[in-house]
Amino acid sequence: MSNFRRPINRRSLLKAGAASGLVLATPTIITRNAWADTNFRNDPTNSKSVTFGFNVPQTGAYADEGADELRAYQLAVKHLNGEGDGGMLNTMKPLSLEGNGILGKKVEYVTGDTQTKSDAARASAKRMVEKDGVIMWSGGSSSGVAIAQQSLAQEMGIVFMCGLTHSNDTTGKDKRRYGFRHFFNAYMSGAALGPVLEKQMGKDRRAYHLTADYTWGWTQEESIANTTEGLGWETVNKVRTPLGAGDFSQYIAPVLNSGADVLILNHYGKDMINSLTQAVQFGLRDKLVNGKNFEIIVPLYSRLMAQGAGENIKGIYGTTNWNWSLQDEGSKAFVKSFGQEYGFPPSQAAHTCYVQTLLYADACERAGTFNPAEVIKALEDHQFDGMGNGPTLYRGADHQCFKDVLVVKGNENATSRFDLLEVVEVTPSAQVTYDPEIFGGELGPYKV
Amino acid sequence: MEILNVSNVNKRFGGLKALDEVNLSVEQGHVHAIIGPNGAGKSTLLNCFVGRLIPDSGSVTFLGKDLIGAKPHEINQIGVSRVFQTPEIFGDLTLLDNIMIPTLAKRDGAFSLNAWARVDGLGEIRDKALHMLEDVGLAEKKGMIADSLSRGDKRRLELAMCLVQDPKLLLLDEPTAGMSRADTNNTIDLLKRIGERGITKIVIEHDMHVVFSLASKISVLAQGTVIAEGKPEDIKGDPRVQEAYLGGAHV
Amino acid sequence: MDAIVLQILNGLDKGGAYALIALGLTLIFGTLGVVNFAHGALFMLGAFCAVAFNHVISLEQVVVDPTKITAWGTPLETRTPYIEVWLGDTGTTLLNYSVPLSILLAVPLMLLFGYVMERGLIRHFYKRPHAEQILVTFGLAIVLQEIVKSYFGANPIPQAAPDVVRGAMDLGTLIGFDPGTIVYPQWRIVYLFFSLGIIGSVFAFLQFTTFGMVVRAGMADRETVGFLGINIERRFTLVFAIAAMVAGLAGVMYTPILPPDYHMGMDFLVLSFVVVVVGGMGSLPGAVSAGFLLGILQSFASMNEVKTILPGIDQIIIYLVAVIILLVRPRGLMGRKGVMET
Amino acid sequence: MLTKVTPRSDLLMFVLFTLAILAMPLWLAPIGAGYPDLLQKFAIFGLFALGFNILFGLTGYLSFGHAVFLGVGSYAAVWSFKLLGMNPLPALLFSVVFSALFALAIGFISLRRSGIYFSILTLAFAQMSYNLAYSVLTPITNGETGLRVLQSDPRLLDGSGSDTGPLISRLFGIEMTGYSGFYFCAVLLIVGFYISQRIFRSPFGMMLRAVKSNQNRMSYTGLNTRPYTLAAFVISGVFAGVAGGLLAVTDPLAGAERMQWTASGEVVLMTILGGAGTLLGPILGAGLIKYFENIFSAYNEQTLHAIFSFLPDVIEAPVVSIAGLFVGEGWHLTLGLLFMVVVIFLPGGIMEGLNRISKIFSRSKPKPKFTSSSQSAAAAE
Repeated sequence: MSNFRRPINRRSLLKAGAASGLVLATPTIITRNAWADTNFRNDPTNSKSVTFGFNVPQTGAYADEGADELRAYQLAVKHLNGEGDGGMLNTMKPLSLEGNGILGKKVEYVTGDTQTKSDAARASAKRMVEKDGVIMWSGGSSSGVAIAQQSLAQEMGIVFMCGLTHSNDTTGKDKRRYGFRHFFNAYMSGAALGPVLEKQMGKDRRAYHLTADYTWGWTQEESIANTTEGLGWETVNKVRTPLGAGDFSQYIAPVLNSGADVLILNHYGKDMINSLTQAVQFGLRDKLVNGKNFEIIVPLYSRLMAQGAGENIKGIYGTTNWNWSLQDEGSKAFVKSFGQEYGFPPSQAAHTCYVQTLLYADACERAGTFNPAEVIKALEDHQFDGMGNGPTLYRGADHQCFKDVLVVKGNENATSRFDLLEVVEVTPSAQVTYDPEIFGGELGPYKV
Repeated sequence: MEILNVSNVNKRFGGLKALDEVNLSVEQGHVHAIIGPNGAGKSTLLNCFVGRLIPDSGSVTFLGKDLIGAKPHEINQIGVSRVFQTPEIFGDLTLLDNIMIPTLAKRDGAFSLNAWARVDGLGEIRDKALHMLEDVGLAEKKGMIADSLSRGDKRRLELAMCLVQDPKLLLLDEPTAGMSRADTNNTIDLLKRIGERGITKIVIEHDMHVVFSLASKISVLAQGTVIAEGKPEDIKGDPRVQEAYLGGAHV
Repeated sequence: MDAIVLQILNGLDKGGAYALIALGLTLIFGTLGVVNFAHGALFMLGAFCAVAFNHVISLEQVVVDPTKITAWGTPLETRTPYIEVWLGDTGTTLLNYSVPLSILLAVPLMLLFGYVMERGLIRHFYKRPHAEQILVTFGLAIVLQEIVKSYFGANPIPQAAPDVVRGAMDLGTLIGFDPGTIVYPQWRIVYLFFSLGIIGSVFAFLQFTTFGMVVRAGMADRETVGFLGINIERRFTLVFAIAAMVAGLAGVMYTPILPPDYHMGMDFLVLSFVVVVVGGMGSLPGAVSAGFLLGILQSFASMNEVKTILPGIDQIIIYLVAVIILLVRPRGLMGRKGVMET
Repeated sequence: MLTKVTPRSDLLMFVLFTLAILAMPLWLAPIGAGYPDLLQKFAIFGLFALGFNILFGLTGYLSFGHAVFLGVGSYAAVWSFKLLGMNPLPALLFSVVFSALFALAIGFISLRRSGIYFSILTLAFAQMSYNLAYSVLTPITNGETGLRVLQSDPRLLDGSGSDTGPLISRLFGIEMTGYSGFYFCAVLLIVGFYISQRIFRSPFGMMLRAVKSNQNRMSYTGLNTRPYTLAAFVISGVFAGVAGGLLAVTDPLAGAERMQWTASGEVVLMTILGGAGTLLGPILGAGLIKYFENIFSAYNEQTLHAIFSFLPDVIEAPVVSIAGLFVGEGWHLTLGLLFMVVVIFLPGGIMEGLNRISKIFSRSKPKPKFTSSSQSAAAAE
């Protein structure tokens, strides 16, 4: 380890002015020794509190999703510090947290803007680590950004708890020891969708893919095509579309006469809202092909996407990590707690971020230390329940959570403006579990 | 000795014949004036000398070198400078810079990646430029931004920019247009002084006072052709010239 | 064959949209000589006129039922738009026609906004370098979109077309193709005719009115017109307001195709600049033909047959065409010499 | 900068600049910007803007696709890491070579046109590069995820596999992260500043100003404008390439988004905000924008409450909610307002503001208009 890495222990901008003199005056010899084996970056041992970093998109297309994530994080911090009604702390099993912070230290937090850009997200994360002294950071709304932050986490020796990221690569070929994902992935979407599609649409179908032309799109296209081809469906075509194309009509028009009777949209966010809206306008849903109703599938759904696409999502199938209408104790507790704080139910992005924060805190409590090497070990292969997804395993081999996956469809009789998705089936985690070897990748060392 | 030869130059703009079989021969050391009514093709002809326009046919040679198809900077580098009807100067630069640039262009050629020297270390170039500014009476304004000069001063500046290069041939497009009588006379004096350096000049001019004080030879252009050519006193009396001008000028 | 007809149709449709968005921009270039980086924001404001109109007419009467509680712990609310409460079926119809009706709001609002923007800001930048025009209009664009974001959020807000034109129609049967082969969304056809109509009106306005003649003369030579004792300034203000209105209308009518969000202006900004420049700065016919040209080429480049030969061509076609045209024709398709060349 | 420019005053300026840059960790700490990553960004984007200014500030050619060289520099550096090892020197050499080649090719074509046509040509090249890098060029660029160094890469000079530690660039054993990374960038920024200063004061720089001023006169003066503009374009492209290389050196990752038009626009804004055509302005502009991006975006309700906690509750709540519009998720709004305010009231950017302030303090000095050297006029702009 080099002598040039010095942990910087300043917690907040406000104190920075007063503290800066002190930090610069810290004799190098002490910090050098402090970086021994049992110690780690941003060690909060001598501090009364610990700081988390919440790095979410505050500008750009995913700003609303980021805002919802931030609400969830603030709620999680409240609950950890014993304020509010406790939310999922009441339902989490096993539970080591006591509602007095973590290991007796109060939880504080700093925020940052990822802009949904890798460079900006890493810059913001580095600020949290270098300036604000965070012990863990979390958040995000895109796989590319999550992967970029995850590798930074490994370099920095600070744990990163991914927010919303759905690419297989996050816990596949780009997995990292210091990165953890609670959210599900494209493979699991495919595996969960398979049986439902078979039941609803039969075995003799011809599918046409429109895929966002970047890594997440490709992994989802591959996973879904594997599933549908396994059912006996024929893949008519896979067409790549530019990211942020806005108008997808030139890609949708050829679908009409391609002989396909299913359109699969491997798009996310604004791209999905636009392509779905436009596909419906082309009359695809009213079409009869080969004597069957034409169907559109959106493998990854989110509530914000459903809101953006409006009427057009009615009856369209997809998967989601979690939905507020679930009736288990954990979900009910979380929805109630979130709704009372903010006046509306949480999104799946909010849920995964909330859960990630609690899981990290719980792991520290169980490990009895903030030392990331120990916390990581406590998270790996940890089994828990009561967090809204049923019994869940945080698999040690790839840092992916395995839990039930929800197959949903756009609600045709919504009772409120949040009641957009109807849960069609809860696919048990056993059906979506896979061998970690299939995606390769290398986690890397515990100590960096 | 002939310095510039123009033979059978034609130029059309759409249906309009701007230059029609123009022939011209300019002798070394002479001041050759080109006069003619508006739209006679004087400026078009000048543009054909400096690479701004390419004639449809005919040839233009300068000291035996073909000028047709050559780029403006190449033509300047072999010794042809031009003063424009509306002064073309470096408006946002200082007067001194305006003169130093052509001086450097003369010394270093069309391109030189001279990024390491300091302008304020170029003593010789600077002295030459300052000297030139004195010559045209602008020395005390050397630090001013060129755009803030009066129109007459701008013309003098442009003239200085051409003179500092010691061109072999100087093209002057109405050098005194818009000047007061006093300024005009100053400019005539200045141009006469240059004459002493042996610079050949082609002058386009409306002001016959200027023409007859300077020119040693005059060509009269009308509707794209040379209708008369000769010494000033011959031209004065030429009936074709008077007809071309229709008494519009005080010939 | 039907695939090609479909792509030509699609190209025309895209081209109409591009031309309409670029029209106002080139009008501002040509008359005022201003590089308006806020043009995308004007397009976005137009779209949000539709959103705002929809919000207003669908204001809801909220009936709270305290005996029932939602899953998130708040009392159950039943919401009905006031307009339906008051007007019954007529109200429902009005809601259904919200997008076309919002033109009534967008026209005065965008004219007013354009007027204020020109008088308050743009006017002071006529003589300033283009770089400064870019900076100030870009700053304005950011401010506008952030204001919209802070009120409407960042997520796209869907706007439905009226029911009668919501679906697709079979155009193929009209021109002798098999039924079901040339099917195209009705709203897109409406949009194509709408953009042709607006483009035509702007042309007619400039061609056949005295006002238009003065503006065209001003485009050609501003100083001379000034000498004639005509107050060109005031006319230019109106030109800017009209350009803002055209951008706004393009935005209003585009909402059913692309659910509007605060950032949509930036997404169209680069594209509209490319269209204007390819057409030639300040040339209205140039901008329109460039719009259609780029639209059609983009549609064709997106065909699978083309993409298999040239992978990724659909991603760069617009820019590639722009480069080629600018190299072959220095001032774009119909640009005039000396405009925006320094 | 109102006084006469002499070799001596330039030396003084250079020494002061060097001291200010090297001492940045000290004097930026009180405003919360004294941490390594932001310091690195200041230096890197300062260099980027400095180079952009050589093209735009001097020749007036407004490139709207300059970020492509930033991206190419980053990709070249990461490929050098992958193939040759983690030493930053060959990486920067790669960045220089590739950005120069790209700049030569793009400049050669784009400089055939001027004004907005030039801007659109550069924009088109950058957008094509960005779109392709994001999608079909993924084998070279690793697409959306970004190009990174992997343990399995050959790294010929390091010896593959021998090093299992984190893949961080090292120069003579010194890690190019943290403060040492900042000082590495700072040294290059200072070198870049020196080069830029020389160019500004040189005959070459004077010719570039002549290009901006009047190209017609230039060619009738016997000067060929094309090689001048091309040389300026390549020099400024190489500055951008080195900046991109430094991004990779301090953080071995290269993503396509660095080439997006917004990134190109950012450097334009930095330069104009600071003061185009001035030596220091672009660096100030770059610093200001990066400061906003990293610090203003980090304020949240919690920190605002802490700041305004001295106010009585009745006042505090509205103050916090109003302030909240301009920071955190609203930091773009502040940036937009800043652009407008600066350009409306200070057309010459921040440098003009500073000049006006210094004028107030030095009223007694002679009028600046009659400076005896050409450079002072431009430098005082």
